[in-house]
Amino acid sequence: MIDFSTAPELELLRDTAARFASDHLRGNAREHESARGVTDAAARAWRDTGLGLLEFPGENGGAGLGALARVLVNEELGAADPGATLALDSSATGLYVSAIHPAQRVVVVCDLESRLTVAGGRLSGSLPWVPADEPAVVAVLSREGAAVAGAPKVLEILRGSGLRAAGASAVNLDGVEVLSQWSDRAAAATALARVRLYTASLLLGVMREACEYSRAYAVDRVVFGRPVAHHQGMAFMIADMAMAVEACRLLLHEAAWKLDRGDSDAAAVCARAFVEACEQSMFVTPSALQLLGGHGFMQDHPVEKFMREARTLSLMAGGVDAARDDGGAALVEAARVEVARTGGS
Amino acid sequence: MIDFSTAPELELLRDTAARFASDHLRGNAREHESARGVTDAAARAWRDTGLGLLEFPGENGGAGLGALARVLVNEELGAADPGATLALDSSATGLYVSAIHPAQRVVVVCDLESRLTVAGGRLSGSLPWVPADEPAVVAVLSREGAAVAGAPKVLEILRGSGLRAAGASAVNLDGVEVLSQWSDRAAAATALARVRLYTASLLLGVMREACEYSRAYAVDRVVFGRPVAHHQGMAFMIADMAMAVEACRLLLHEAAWKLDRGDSDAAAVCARAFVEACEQSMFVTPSALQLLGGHGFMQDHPVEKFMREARTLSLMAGGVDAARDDGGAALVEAARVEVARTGGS
Amino acid sequence: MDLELDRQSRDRVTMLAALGRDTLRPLGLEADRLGRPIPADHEFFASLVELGQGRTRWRPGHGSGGRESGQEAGRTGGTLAMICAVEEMSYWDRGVAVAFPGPGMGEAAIMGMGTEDQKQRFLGPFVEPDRPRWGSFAMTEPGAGSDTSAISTSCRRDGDDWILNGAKMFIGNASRADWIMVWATVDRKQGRGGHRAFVVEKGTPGLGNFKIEKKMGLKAYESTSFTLEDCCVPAANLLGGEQYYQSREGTRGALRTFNAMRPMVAAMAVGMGRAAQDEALIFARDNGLLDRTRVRDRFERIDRRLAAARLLAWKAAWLADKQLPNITEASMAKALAPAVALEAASLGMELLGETGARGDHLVEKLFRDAKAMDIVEGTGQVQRVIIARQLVDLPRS
Amino acid sequence: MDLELDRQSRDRVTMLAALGRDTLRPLGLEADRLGRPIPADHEFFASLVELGQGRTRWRPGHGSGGRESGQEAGRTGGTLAMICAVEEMSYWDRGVAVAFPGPGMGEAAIMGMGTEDQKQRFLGPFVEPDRPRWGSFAMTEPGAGSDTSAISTSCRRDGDDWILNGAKMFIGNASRADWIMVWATVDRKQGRGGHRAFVVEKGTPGLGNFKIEKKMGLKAYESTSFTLEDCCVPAANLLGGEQYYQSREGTRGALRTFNAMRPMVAAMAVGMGRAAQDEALIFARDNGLLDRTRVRDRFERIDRRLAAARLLAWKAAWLADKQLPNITEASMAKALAPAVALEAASLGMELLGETGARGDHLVEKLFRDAKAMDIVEGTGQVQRVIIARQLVDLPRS
Repeated sequence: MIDFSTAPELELLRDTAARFASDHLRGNAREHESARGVTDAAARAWRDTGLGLLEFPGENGGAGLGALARVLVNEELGAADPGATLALDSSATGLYVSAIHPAQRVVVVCDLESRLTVAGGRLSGSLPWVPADEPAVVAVLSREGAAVAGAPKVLEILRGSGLRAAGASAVNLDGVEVLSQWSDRAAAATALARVRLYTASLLLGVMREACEYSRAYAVDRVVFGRPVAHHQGMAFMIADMAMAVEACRLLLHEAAWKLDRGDSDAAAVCARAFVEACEQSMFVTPSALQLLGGHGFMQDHPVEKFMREARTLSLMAGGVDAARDDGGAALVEAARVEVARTGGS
Repeated sequence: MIDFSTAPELELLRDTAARFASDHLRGNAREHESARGVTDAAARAWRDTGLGLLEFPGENGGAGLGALARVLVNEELGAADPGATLALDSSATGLYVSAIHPAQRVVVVCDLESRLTVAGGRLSGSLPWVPADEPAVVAVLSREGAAVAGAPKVLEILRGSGLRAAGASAVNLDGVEVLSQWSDRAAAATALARVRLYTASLLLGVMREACEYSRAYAVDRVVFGRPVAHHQGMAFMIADMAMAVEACRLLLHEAAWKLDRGDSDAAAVCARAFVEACEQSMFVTPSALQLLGGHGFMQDHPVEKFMREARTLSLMAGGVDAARDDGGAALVEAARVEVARTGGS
Repeated sequence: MDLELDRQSRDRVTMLAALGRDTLRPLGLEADRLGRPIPADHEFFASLVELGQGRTRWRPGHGSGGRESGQEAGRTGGTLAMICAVEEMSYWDRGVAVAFPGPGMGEAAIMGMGTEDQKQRFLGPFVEPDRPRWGSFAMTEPGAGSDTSAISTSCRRDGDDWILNGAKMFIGNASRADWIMVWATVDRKQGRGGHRAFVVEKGTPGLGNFKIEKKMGLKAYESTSFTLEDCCVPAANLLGGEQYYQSREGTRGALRTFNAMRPMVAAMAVGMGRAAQDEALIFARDNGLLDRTRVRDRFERIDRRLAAARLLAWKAAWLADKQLPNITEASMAKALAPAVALEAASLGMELLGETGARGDHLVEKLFRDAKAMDIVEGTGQVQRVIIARQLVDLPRS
Repeated sequence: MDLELDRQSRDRVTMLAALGRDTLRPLGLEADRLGRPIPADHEFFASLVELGQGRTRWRPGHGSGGRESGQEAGRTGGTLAMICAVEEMSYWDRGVAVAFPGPGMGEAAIMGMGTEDQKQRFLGPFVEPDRPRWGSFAMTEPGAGSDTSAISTSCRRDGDDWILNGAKMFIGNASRADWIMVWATVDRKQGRGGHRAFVVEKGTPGLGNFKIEKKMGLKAYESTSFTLEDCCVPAANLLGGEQYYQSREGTRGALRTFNAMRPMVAAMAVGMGRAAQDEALIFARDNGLLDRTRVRDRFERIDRRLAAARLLAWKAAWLADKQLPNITEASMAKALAPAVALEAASLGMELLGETGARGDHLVEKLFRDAKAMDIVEGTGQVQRVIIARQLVDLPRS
């Protein structure tokens, strides 16, 4: 029975996330950006919410909740500051690995083109960028499985393009010890789907905030004798932006719902949602900047940051083209067998 | 020295084409469409213009002119009726083959994926569609060269999607005698460039007419208290349509100019212009229909026809993807050698 | 959150899929080839009536206001079920689906605004129809499409009658209908406040000049223009009676139906887009094109956009069923789905190449059918205006 | 028809390419890394002056009106040459190009509107500059960007002086300039008719509160806000003198420059887009990505759109040089090129992947630089309004 309502316990979680985001992230976004990390107060408050343990099983102190819960929470956090979110909760990008202590700074790397190798219990290879200054743990997710390794060698601290509040560095993993490892293509596909979904939900948050901020500006700001938003050309753009956000949200919720049910097409649907979020974010955030005109280009407003965050987030989770491949492959494989030529759902 | 002006002799040709199009094609477009061909009067008037011989050398009674002349003429003809243009002058699609008598009904087939074969002086293979009811001659252009063959067997007379004034049939070429043949990859590439350019210039004409017709309608028609065109959202669409047409025109003129000069990148630039025309025509013509609202969907106005013509023209000349391949390959090959990292032109 | 259809809807979709495969699609292709609507006396319509189609949702004898509101809720409660059905029918052939006998879009207005007597007279024959019967809904005019406030068909009271004058255009099933719900105005300056709806019965003197219009696509049903020349309609046929309009409810009934209609039209577009996608996939498979990155990427895009459009339509319908405001969502669905349907058909054409140019492939027909969906029930531009009113309080121009 | 640059332009481009490779690009990257404008006393500027850069096109001693119009024509005759030069400079670094010493955008206004005395006083020092000197042009305000008619900086006559009050924002090179051409209004209600241009010299009391703004990109030059608080400017600094404005020519001078400026900004965007394309191509080549259809298709698209944007800019400039109306073409070029430049940079980022996320690659810088081009000299939306005025006589709102 089709139902778009959100369960009360999930509403509660979302409200908690929204409150935390307002109290500790949104107002400090520029500060966190230049500090390359979050304030201690924010980190403490985050731990107090318990949201980092959302998907950990009850016996590990978690809430045992699913992807939909995380998607709802991540939209709120992403709307306030996706970089700070990564700094607080790297596992928010989705790879649930029981070997990781939730307080450790983890970076999740989707290594879909086998740039890294594991041999003799040690990693080798390097990464041009990870969203942390000094990761304690690197979780490498490949098509075949996952390997969790210790702290890599930091080659260079980077400025980063977006997500600066997370920090940024280039790292070398040669000889870094693998702490735990598993091989399971199906599980790896699901883990990848989760990373895509969680990254996309941060993107959704950024898009939503970009829409809302620029909409409010366009309603206030008068140009050529009326509010920016009341010039129909601008109004259409605002409508298209809102449409893009709502379409992304629905695709993400559908994907999360399928993932939580364990549907066989869940991974493909997660890939699809990620592609949509990446594409639309490159329409929505530059449009938001455009609505602010010259002001949008200035750091006095957060809109230029939205555009950078969106561009960087959409490079993560193995990149949009790999997701396009996965979504397209599933579609085409199904067509090879049979085109259904029917029905509803 | 950069100069966008049109030489007086070319202006004259263009005016001749425009006059012919107004006198014999535009007003009869629906009649030609249902008759699957042009009136005898139109055919006679066309021969009188001599425009069909534009590129034939002087000694063959032609004007010895180049691609730019043809592009200018085709824009005018395409604006009035691209289907009728093909019926009048199949060689307008560009393959200059001296074996063909200008009065014969020729169809030019770009066989870029080798669906047809030549052996023992005879063709084999079939074509799902050619834009003629009973072609007298089939000129097959491949990557390697060209073969001109006699009348194919007509398997089926088709309604056609667009270009109905040209007629439409499915044909079988098995055993059809090859009348003349040449092999020369470079010459074949140039001939293909020419076909693309000429097809694109018909498309340009369609787009221009779609813009102009819908613009005039939108200025006249009042909705919600003012002309359609004075609602800013619509005005922006009209501006974008005009921009698309002007951009296409400039790319086409550049390509023709390069082809006439024999520049080494002329074929790639022709491919580029063709891709742009195909892409933009699928923005411009549906937008024109949209500007007319329900009226656009009705055959009382020519706009639904513009959309069909554009869709069909952009399937010709070997298709847009092959052109995309050729344009992209040229770009990438150049990059393999060296990225220039400089300069103007 | 749940995105699975209920059993009943799924069964209905399965039934419609069988009907669609066997009948709707072949009939739609035939009408397209012949370039004319399916005749009203085609046996297909008779067979539909035998199958129980073409009936009204109205049930006689539920006279009290309370029962009626309950029924009203029941009706809107069916928006989701309805859009699943229309998506499936449109998947097979949207033109044929529109040609289905039944009271049509006027039904909701009669149920919402009509007097008991009017319901009995105009919907009664559709309860257990003896033969295929059509009702028709006539708002659009040559000079008034999306801007319904601009209709100029006039009505003036003349004793026990009303005299109507004007012209209507793009009206579905008008020439074959038992009655046409004609929207007219007592005073153009009043905009929608001046609107009146009349049930004009077949054969009423002054109703005439029916002309079946020639369309780009969707040929299976008739879009018709007609005129009203001193057309004399009994006062009893003024929908809801005069007091209805004095209570300023005049247009709200109509607007309410539009709110359910937009997700419906979106769902139709989704169905058409899916059909284009599926037929293009079959072509690609049969021609060995599925391994090409470009081809795959295009299908991925179409599939993704269609999924988004469907979810938007579902959500708008779900909100309607919950009696929650759905203006924004309904317009978003309506703005997005037709654009995606056209893109699906257009990319399908590109894939088919010369096969598409033949003019006899379903994808080609869908290319001609799809554009209409961005126009009916308010153009994509009108939807954006509606959305912007919600988002930024865009003033009416 | 001819699309080949003349010899002189090609030589100039070659010279600028050398300068760009050796100096502009490294300096631009450095300024971006440091997050601050190149200091006014940087030796680069001095070296530019030694190379003959930073000069005015004005030549002293051409006093007669006739000679001047000729010179004016000569100046506009150089639009094409100019856009080729700015495209090349922007290819290497648009931010550094804007930081170049010279009289800047005010030069054209002084040449077009200024009195002989004003030309001598304000352009004279730029004829053979002894050191890097800047002029600055200040129209934009916190509350007036694309809508220049809305500027609220006020000016009122006070004896031999004018008193200016207001705030300016996003003003290039303002804090280092010898003078700033400040646009003010005698009466906001008069719109552009009330505008007056003043050459406000460095150190004028009341001119202050310079604040270098923090931008997303284009950090090599200073964008500055400042205020005018009872700033007292001699009447001799009112551009053109009072009679100029009484002849209702007030704003036409400024508008004329905008007509040449739009193709210039388009050319800058083309240069930036090409730089993004080339750097992405190099990355793709070095990382073995050139064989992928998707990668190739994206480059094909970028290349094609950039070619169209460049041709539009060229045509608009050519028309200007022919003294033919170029309003539509200039706006088309300006509307298209920045969107393409951003797309090129954004697709470049996608190709680079994590390398783009580092924040130290030129493509990433261009991604942050490019968006500004869709805002300066009238946003893309303003350009569409201008085009629509030409095409459908869109009324001013």
